[in-house]
Amino acid sequence: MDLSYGAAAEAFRAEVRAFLSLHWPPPSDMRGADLKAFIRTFRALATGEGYLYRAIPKIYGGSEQPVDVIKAQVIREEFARARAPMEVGGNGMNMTVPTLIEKGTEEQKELFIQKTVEGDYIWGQGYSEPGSGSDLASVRTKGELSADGTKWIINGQKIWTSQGMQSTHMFMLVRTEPHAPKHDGITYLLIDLDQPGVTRRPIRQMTGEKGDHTFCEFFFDNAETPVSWQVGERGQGWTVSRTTLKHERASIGGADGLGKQFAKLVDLAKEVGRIDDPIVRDKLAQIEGSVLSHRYSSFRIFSCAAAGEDAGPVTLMMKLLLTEIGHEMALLAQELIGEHGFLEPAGAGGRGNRGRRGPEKWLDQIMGSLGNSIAGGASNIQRNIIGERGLGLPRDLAMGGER
Amino acid sequence: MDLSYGAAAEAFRAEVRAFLSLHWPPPSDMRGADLKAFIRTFRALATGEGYLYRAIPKIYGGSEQPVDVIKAQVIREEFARARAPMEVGGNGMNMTVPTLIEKGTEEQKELFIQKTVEGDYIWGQGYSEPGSGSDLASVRTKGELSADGTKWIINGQKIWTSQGMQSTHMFMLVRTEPHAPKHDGITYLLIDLDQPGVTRRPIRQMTGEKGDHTFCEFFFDNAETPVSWQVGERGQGWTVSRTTLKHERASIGGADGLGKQFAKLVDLAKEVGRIDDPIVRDKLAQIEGSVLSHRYSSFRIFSCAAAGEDAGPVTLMMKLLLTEIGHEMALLAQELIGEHGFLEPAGAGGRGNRGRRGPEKWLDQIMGSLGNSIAGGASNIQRNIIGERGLGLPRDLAMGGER
Amino acid sequence: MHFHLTEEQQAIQGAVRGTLADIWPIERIHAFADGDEDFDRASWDALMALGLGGMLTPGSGMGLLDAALVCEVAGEAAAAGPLIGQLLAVAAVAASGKGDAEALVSGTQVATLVHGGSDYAPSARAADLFLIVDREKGVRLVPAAEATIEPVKAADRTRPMSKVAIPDNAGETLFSAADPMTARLADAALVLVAADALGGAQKVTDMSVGYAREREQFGQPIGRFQALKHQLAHMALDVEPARALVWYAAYAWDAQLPDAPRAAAMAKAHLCDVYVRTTRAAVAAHGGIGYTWEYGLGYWFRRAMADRAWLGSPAEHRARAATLAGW
Amino acid sequence: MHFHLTEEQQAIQGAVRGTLADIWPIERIHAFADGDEDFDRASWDALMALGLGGMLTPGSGMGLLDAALVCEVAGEAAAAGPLIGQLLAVAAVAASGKGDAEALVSGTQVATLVHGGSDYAPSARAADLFLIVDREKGVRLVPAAEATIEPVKAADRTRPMSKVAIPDNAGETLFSAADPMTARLADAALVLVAADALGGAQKVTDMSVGYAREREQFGQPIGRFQALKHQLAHMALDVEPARALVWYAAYAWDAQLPDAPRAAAMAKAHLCDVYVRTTRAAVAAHGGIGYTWEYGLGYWFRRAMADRAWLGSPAEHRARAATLAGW
Repeated sequence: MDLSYGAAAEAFRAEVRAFLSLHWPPPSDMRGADLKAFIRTFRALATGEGYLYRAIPKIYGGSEQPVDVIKAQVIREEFARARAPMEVGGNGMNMTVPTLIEKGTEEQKELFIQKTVEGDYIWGQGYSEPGSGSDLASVRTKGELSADGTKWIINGQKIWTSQGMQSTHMFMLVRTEPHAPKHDGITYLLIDLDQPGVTRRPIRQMTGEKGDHTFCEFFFDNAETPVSWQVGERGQGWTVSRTTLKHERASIGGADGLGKQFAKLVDLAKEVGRIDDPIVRDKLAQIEGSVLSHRYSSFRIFSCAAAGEDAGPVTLMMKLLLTEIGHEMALLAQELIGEHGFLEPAGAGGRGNRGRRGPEKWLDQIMGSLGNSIAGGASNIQRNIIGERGLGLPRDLAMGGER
Repeated sequence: MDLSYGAAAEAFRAEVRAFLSLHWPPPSDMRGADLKAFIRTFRALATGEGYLYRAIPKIYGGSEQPVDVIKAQVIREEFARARAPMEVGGNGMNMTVPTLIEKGTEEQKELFIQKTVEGDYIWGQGYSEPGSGSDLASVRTKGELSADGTKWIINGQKIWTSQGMQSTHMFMLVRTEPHAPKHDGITYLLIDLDQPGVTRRPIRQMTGEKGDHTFCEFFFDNAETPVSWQVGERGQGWTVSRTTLKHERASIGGADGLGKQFAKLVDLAKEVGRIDDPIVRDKLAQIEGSVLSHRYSSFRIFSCAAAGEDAGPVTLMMKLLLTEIGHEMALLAQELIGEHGFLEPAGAGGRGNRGRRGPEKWLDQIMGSLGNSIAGGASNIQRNIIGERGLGLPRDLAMGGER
Repeated sequence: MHFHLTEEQQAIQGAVRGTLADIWPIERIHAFADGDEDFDRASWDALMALGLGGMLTPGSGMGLLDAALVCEVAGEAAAAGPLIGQLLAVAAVAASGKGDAEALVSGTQVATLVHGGSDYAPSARAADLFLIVDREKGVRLVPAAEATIEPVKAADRTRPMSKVAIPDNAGETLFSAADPMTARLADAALVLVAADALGGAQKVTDMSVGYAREREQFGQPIGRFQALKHQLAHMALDVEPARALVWYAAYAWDAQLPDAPRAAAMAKAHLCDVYVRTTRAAVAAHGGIGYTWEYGLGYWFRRAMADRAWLGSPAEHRARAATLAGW
Repeated sequence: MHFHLTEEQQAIQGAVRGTLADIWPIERIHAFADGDEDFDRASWDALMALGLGGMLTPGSGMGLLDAALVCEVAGEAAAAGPLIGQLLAVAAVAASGKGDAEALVSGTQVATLVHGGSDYAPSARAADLFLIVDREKGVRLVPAAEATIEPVKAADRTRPMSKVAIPDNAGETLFSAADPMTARLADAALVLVAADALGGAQKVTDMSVGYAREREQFGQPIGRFQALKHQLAHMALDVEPARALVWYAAYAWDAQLPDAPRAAAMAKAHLCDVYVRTTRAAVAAHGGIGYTWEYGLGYWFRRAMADRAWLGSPAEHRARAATLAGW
């Protein structure tokens, strides 16, 4: 075992650093449109060097690099150290672009990929509907062809769209063949959200969050999109929606975030004067056993990915493990904050700078640890995946229709 | 609320005490057959007073008393205090007799009830089969009519029969209509175990127990029983087997046993010098929260029974709660015994006097806490019962056929 | 032997439940939660009109058990107002003979509880009186004028806390630290908070079960799926047997049994843990909708956190219970 | 960057696994468990013939990670014999230059580990040498003749312990308490026990999964039922990510990283808890058959209890880890 990345990676790291020292940061007094332009130029330069958009073909604005998880990791580390902007994130990069690369028409690729890569188009995900929960194939939002056959007319409702208030476009599943079997009657559409038939509403969460960055509900009332914006065959939307980004996905970033949060929990125990309490020490060390298991397993997954090997079922477990650790940390945090828990932390549930906050800031984590387990697929679905895909147990009868 | 039993009960208690002081204990030098005869006489006298076999009609040797859970409790308490023998226990009293009273023929009642009440007949339960687990209706042991139609010929295997080595008779489920729907092809039979076609074998458990009082496997190889020993209709055995004893079932005895065991756990913490450890104290108090919940809930159930009211879903929860507390106690005991856990306690898993044993004796509880959850219906079945009967959730699809 | 609720007790619970259903539906909670008040006069008056204020006066024929049953329903409804403080203030005033019992019984004077050593009290801005119950320093009744109140944004929106500073010698001493009544009042407070927690835990369990019975996925009510069914069974297993723990603690207090202080500590510790576990499980059982503000589960979630922290954490009371047991 | 097993390491595990499958099947375990011996010569010789004894000698090209991988497979198979003691004795003898390294490497001399402060050692009756590793007193190598051994009925039937009394000055000092090698050997022991626990936990998880896939109830493989499926998923979730914790602790020891002592403590504490939880869950997942002696799960259940108690409990090592972290 060897946790160093090796000489080649270190040479590459020097290159990246040299690039960054030349092109980042912007002048300290730069603001507004100038700063935006600077960042856009910086990203273009970094892409030119092969540091960003490595999975995206060059013709659509990517750098089209061979898979190299070590290089990718070095890039992440160095950009993070320099606080330089990485790729534009969000659903567009994670979902729309890979789907279009694999299943889109030439027209669609040209229309959308570069604009997404450059951050001009921001995509909302239109999968969940009120009442659908984990049963994503239970789509009820209707798509009907216009009389002239050139447009899809969309009616219905979508929910839990992250970045919904910012989104310019949506990729969505709509039911176009009401009489076909559940999974066969769905079509995958792209739609421009800036039209009269679309209404959006932020969802206020129990954390108190109701800001620009929260989840949204979307209402479609005879909204329209051209038939040419349909991805894949009509009725094959369920299969299209299963396309995911596999390129250089391995990263040891997730675990670092967990480690930092755990360190803050230790700090909290010190801050409230409980660090010498044997019960607190024992509980902290118990949690740390799981935190380190997660951390070292991310090393393992990363190492396998770098070697082109399959790390096995452990990859299916990382998300649920993270969720469970979050619960344990929440319960201990609650014990530690004591009566500070009476206070609503400033800007509860929101993002960005919320000023100085005391131990009550853990309220965000205490509630957020529940949100995690809901947002990315309920924990019971994760357990099914581990049991079925990881351990080879037979599928649930009631969910037999899912693929 | 009032935890005293009231004046009438105390008057009754005085009666019971007076009876006991007259008739119990036997002379201290009495042994063997004499002692056996003394106990038989004592039980007959106590039955004559209405203290024992209160649910059994007089014609079959019972005392046929009206339901009175307070009286029943006073009797239990006073007999326990005097260390006087109560009713003959076991499957015969708990299952055979109630079933016969409700569903048996006159001939069957006359043949079996009194003999069971007096302890001459000891009954094994013949429900479980290898591989049946919680699916008790998956009976494969075959019953076929003899050519002359007077006898059932039985072939197959039964397992997990408690007191199997002592049993004289068995009540059993056999499949008599192989082509009928699962629950409809079963017949309920009584059988004399003292015959060449029956072989029994004790099951050694992971506790190490392999003695006279353990569970047994039974093998039936053309074993026979008269058709007149069939209880209920042919093919209706599943329904017959659902008959259970409801009479004066409420008791606060179970909770007392748990309380005693918890007190021993506290003693263990003292014995090994860990009682001042804050982690141990916290864990003990956590467990005690559940122990007391169980104890006071048994008061509640008892109180409702005495008043003829339904205590509701809590009655369905007591067994699983007990199992879960057992697990928690096992885990703490394991922490406390430390290296004593290297030792096998004398007579591990067995019963009766095993001489002086150190902290390693907790090994019995540590393993036994698992046995509990298996023996009386797996914990998952208990969870189904709480969910379905207690909370009104819909039945599991796969178990839809069960009643 | 009687260890379950009488018809009268069930009737009282029914009356309180009915009143709160009318006056304190989820729409009212939403409005209150987004407002700036820490007290709701209409719901308070409606509760007081039921004659609940005087439950802990000697002549009422009722006792801590009855008070706990009412606090349980208040917890179920996530009712606003300093009910626990009011009930205890009446008990303290009636037992000491000082103060204006009548105004408190009727609810025209509002009293809130300040736990000794704590800087917080619910409905502090609306309170006329502060009842300080401090095991170390005794019981004092302090007029609002002598207290300094700093409003804060409270996490628990149904029973908002404020920061309170009260000089050591403010108001009037009702009981010295050595007076047994001081410890009894402190114990009673624990039982009443445990009852609030019980009511809340039962409520979110019922919400979860109801949702699982109605909501369909994969063509089935989700409550048919074994994993969720067992999660719900465990919530019920956590809550329902613990009910008797609250009953016993209240009964032991009323009957002045020797284990009453310990029973109060156990009930507070156990039920507050149950409440937190159960509200977390309820959110998980609901999925996305349970995480929305609009659905309302968050009110109980936040109240569970407040109940847990108020009057000392479970670990603190378990440590006390261990000492009281002589371990 | 390399943080997964090499082909060579997988091959070594495969060879040990194959050997133990041949020589140590469940029938042999049954016979050994019911016998009176605390050592099985045939399986010991077979393991030693693979050349495992010398893994911790400086020139072997292997290290604690490789030793841990072997101990993992031994734990999986519930192998008899004092493998951990032998490996550490070789390391101690090789590093100190005292004692007969060759006889230990070949396995003709058998060494067992005595944890400082403990009265027990596995295979003590068969041992030629006792390696005492005591953080307070240093490392000693004691010939069997100087030890008093009291056979006891051992709970763990696969690796039976005896009571051992050894005079303070018996044998030869290999390292003083102050010598860094003393702490390193104590840490290595923790990692190897953690590896044994990892192997056992994986084994009982595999047994449970295998059973759930084959066994039918209600006309379905029981592994289709969501409740059991999720229980099995949780067993796997407990075991599989913890594997990397053992790897890291062994790697940190080999690379002499500053956090090696702490990583060893964390691995011992965490894996022994996992092992106990997992064996309990395995019995529950099997139902009745898992509770029979014949099925054999009990061997791992009992070994889990022994691993947990040996060298100090999880709570003890968590307390050490907290201190080592400077909390």
